[in-house]
Amino acid sequence: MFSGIPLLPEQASTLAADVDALYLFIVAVTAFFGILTTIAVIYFAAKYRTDDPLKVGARIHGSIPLELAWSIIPFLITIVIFAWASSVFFDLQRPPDQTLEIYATGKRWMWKFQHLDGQNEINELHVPVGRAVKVTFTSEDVLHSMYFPAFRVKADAIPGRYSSVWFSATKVGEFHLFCAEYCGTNHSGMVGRVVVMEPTEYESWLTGNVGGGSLAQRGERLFNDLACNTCHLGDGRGRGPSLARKFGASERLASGGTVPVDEAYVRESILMPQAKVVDGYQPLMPTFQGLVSEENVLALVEYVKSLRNQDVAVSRAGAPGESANPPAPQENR
Amino acid sequence: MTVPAPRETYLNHEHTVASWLLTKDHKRIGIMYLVVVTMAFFLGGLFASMIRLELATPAGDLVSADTYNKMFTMHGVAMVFFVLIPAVPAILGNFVLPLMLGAKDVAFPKLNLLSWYVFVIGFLFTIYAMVTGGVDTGWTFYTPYSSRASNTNVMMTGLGVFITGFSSILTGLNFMVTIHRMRAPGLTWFRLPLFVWSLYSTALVMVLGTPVIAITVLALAIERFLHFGIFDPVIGGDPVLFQHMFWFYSHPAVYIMILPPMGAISEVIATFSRKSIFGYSFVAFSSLAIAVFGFLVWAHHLFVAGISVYSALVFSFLTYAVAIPSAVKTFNWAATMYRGAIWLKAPMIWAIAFLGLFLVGGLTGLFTAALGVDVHIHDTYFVVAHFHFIMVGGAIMGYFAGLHYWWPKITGKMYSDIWAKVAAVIVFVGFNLTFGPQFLLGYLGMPRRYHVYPPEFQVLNVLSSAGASILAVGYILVAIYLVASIFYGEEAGDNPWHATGLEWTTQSPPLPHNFEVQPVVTEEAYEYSKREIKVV
Amino acid sequence: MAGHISPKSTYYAIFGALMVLTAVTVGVAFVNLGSFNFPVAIGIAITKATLVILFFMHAKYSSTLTKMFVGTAFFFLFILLTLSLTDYLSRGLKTYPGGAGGAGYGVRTESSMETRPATGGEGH
Amino acid sequence: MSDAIAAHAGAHAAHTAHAVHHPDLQHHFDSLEQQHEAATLGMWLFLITEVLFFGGLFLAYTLYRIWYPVAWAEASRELDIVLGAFNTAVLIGSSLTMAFAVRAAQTGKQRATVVWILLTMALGLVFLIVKYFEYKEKFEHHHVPGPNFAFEGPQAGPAQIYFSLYFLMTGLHATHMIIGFVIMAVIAWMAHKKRFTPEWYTPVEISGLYWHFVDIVWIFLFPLLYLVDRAGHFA
Repeated sequence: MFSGIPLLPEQASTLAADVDALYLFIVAVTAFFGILTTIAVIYFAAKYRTDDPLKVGARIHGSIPLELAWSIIPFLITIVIFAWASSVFFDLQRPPDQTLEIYATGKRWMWKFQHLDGQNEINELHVPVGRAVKVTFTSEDVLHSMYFPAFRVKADAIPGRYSSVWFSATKVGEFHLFCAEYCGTNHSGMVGRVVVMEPTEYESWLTGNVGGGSLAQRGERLFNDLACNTCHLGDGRGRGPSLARKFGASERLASGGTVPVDEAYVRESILMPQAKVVDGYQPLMPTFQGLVSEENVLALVEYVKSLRNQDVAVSRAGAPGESANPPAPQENR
Repeated sequence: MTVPAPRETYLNHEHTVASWLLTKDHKRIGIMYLVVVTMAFFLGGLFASMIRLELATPAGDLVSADTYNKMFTMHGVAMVFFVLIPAVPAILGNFVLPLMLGAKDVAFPKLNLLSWYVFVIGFLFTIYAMVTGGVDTGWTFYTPYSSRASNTNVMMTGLGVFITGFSSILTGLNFMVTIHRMRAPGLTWFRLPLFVWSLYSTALVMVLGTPVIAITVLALAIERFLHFGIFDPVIGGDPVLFQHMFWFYSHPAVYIMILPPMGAISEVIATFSRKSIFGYSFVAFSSLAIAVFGFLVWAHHLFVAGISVYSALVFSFLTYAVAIPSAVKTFNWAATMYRGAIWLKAPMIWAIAFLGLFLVGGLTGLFTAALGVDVHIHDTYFVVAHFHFIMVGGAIMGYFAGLHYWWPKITGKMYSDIWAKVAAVIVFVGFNLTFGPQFLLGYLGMPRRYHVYPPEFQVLNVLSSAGASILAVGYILVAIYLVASIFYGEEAGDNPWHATGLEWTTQSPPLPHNFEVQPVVTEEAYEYSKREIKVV
Repeated sequence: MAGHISPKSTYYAIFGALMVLTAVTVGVAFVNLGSFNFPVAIGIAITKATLVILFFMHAKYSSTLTKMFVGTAFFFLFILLTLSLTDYLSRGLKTYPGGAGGAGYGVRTESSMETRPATGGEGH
Repeated sequence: MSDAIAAHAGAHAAHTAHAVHHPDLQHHFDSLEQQHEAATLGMWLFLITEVLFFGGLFLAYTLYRIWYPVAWAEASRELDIVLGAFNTAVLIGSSLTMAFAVRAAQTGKQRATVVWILLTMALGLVFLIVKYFEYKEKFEHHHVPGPNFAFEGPQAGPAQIYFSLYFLMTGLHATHMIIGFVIMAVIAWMAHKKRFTPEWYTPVEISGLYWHFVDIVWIFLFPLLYLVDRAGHFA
């Protein structure tokens, strides 16, 4: 019965083995000190045991060298653990330059994933094996936490902010997806699976599940439906700044200073447009807070992102869907 | 021959209910805390049993998801705020601190009584919140769930915690002034028993930390009730700020829970090894160091909560720094036993059990402080197991060691030594079986606060639930023989353990005003080797 | 019973200093010092508080222990503020080539931080 | 503190003070000296907790001020700087009268003690009345956070955080003022009954510590809330 219990969860990402190696190192260190101390206590208790309550112990008050030794040696060992653990942490936090981008939103009690090509999934995520995947996500209501035990990654989903996890799966198969931050009644039901597929299968899965164009195209439709395109003209002569070639660059602000144009800034500009107005423009844009869901914000963000390599964009009002744009890049950076 | 008149003690010099409820005697107040805390302990234990029963099967078949969420929340609230924090300081500390100092009472006896009433009022608020629908936010009250989403009694529970906080503050304040100003002649700082040092450190944390949780919970209550927005992301607030403020208290609160039991363990180990504590000043200062460093590490609860990676590095490093004083204490306890004359009475057995469990709890802290590993184990059963080893394996075992040690002083009666040892072994075994498997569960990836879970985790969960039932038997056994000792126990005598320390120089149970004559201290603590011990 | 009795003149002098400092802090608030308005206002407030603690509250004549307690309070307040700000002030910093979106990246922190010092030159 | 006061209330009046068997000496203390030291130390410790109590709000304040300088500037301008400065002066004045009250108690001038405490209370009352009118104005302008909150312009969200902090901080401060007012009333009554002597005036002294602390909190709140960006740097 017990032989069936694994001691480590499945290792299914490039970093899982690193985390496990560190884990086993700490197991070894703590086991050594734990067993050493336990043996000492049991040995002393047995050896110096007496039933005579009037006997007294030896007159020992302490030893400075010993105190120093068992302060400094454990400290040095913890420094080793700290350094190693921090390096693993940085690997977990720092995605490689080329990642497959996926967006997600958490809401009670489901995870909704959006692929760049327009596929949507709920509580299920299909990814190719052997490729770095970065999931960028936020929450629509309360705190959640996206957790893939097999990949050893986890990050809280926080309303109002973007978080991300990245991993590169090494094994084809199905693995758990959990919500790790308590979020109310059905917290333990906010689970799903990540399906890791061979690249070819993944491609066919992608083509078999296309619905309504790519994420960037959906963003473009929204861009037009919300009449963003009436001001954000492609040539920069509109009432709002052109969005072409903006993403990834930095923007001068009317209040002085600059801001890097990233997911967070685009999101903020949609929901709190007057927070950081671009230099040379009037604060005319209305807020879209409450009008656009987090998923649609992500679509708009992806659309703005897709414009980064274009010379002229976004001037064809009234042409939703039938895009002359090159397909949105699937890979980010 | 005439029957000698019974001695006057703090227990028998007055008998009315009012003489208890209006008492200013620190000893009676300690007993009154004992009563309330024991009630809270069995209440929290009841919730824990429900949780473990539910988790015996992967499906959510015993209680509904909402009920389960309320169970673990109320288990946490009852245990943290009404058992772990007051257990050793308010019960044992109140009782023995003035005795150890050779004082007639604490510095502010009326304030001490007020603290108890404040504590009880806070407890009643919380009980009221529990019986009128309960609360389901988790004891951590994270926003925005607690401020916006939950439709349970968050306000009432928050108020209960807020009020109880003041009890803690006032107790801490009282202890600090008492230790500064009420020491017997000759009782210098470095002659103080280590329990006093640990109480002083605890009091420092209570005084400095508790107001921050008070304002945090107050802000939460106002945000929920009046729709103010301080943590509300909709208007630009930061939910993580709540976590910062919450843990600024709640992490040091762990040291409120564990420092006093550590002090009690120092007393027990020194007494039953018949030796000075090894490295007295290191143990004493490690208490202070833990109290101070404990304030610098709170954000290690937030490593995956969206704090900056640089901040995470700083807090991880500081967390390792706070691990050292705890390690120093443990090594010193072990070294104290070397070449001692070890008398294995029940309190010593509890203390050795404490050492074993605290060791595991402390060492597994190295995993959770390691950034790379914490990302994986954060909010899983690994963390649950870790802090139960500290809080139950450490704090509660230390509390029991201290309670068994001072029980004859408190009641004047001796409990059954053999049953106490049996209970210690049962609790030790049951505890390991309950929480040992949870480390494995956590590393395998089972998140905490899950009502239903994937079936592959069932075997370990069943083991854990089985352990919990053994644990429950152990605790009930303790309650039985301790209560029985009050009625049937032998007279304990003034100094049944042949211990040093001023509390053992007065009678058992002590006089209403503690000492017949003002004691004067002329030697260091735990001078067994020098001392002609009074044989009773 | 012991206890320092200050002459009335001391109290009047401290009161005068506090009133002057109040006037100064109001006055200086209307002078554009860029990012320095906040530190200056806080500096004056700390000075005023120190005067009250030392003279009105007799901390100057109190035991070392009392002085240590006062120091402790402000030390831990300092810890609360600064260690929390290690998070908030470094959240926006780019930490990896992947750019925004890693754990610890705040939506609002960065740009507002950058705005603040940068505006220094061109206040309206 | 309440201990000392209550203990005193229980004891009979002390016309003939004597250091050894002073009626105000509680049984568990050896001397009035020890009792006095314990009481003042206790009060200082209580004030430490108060520092950290307000400290949590200062943290929130600092964070959001860094994040939202413009909202802070705009929202702060809604406050009346004249009233704020006036109240600051009033409160500093009450600290002065409180210091004189303690001094009068130290030197055994019972009547002067009463007068100075009554003056302190009067100034405290003036402060609270001004505060009331400030709050009233905020209610009328819908600047109280919650469903009815209204604020012109794009900074409405962060401005609501500002006003949440404004009401929390000043509300807690005012609560402390009211508690202080009640304490002062008790102390004035005790002084009127000639309960204090140069040997024993602990309640006056520790109530004074509390009152000065409340003053200090305001000394910080005034620049933090009223003087954010009067120079028009951000807007």
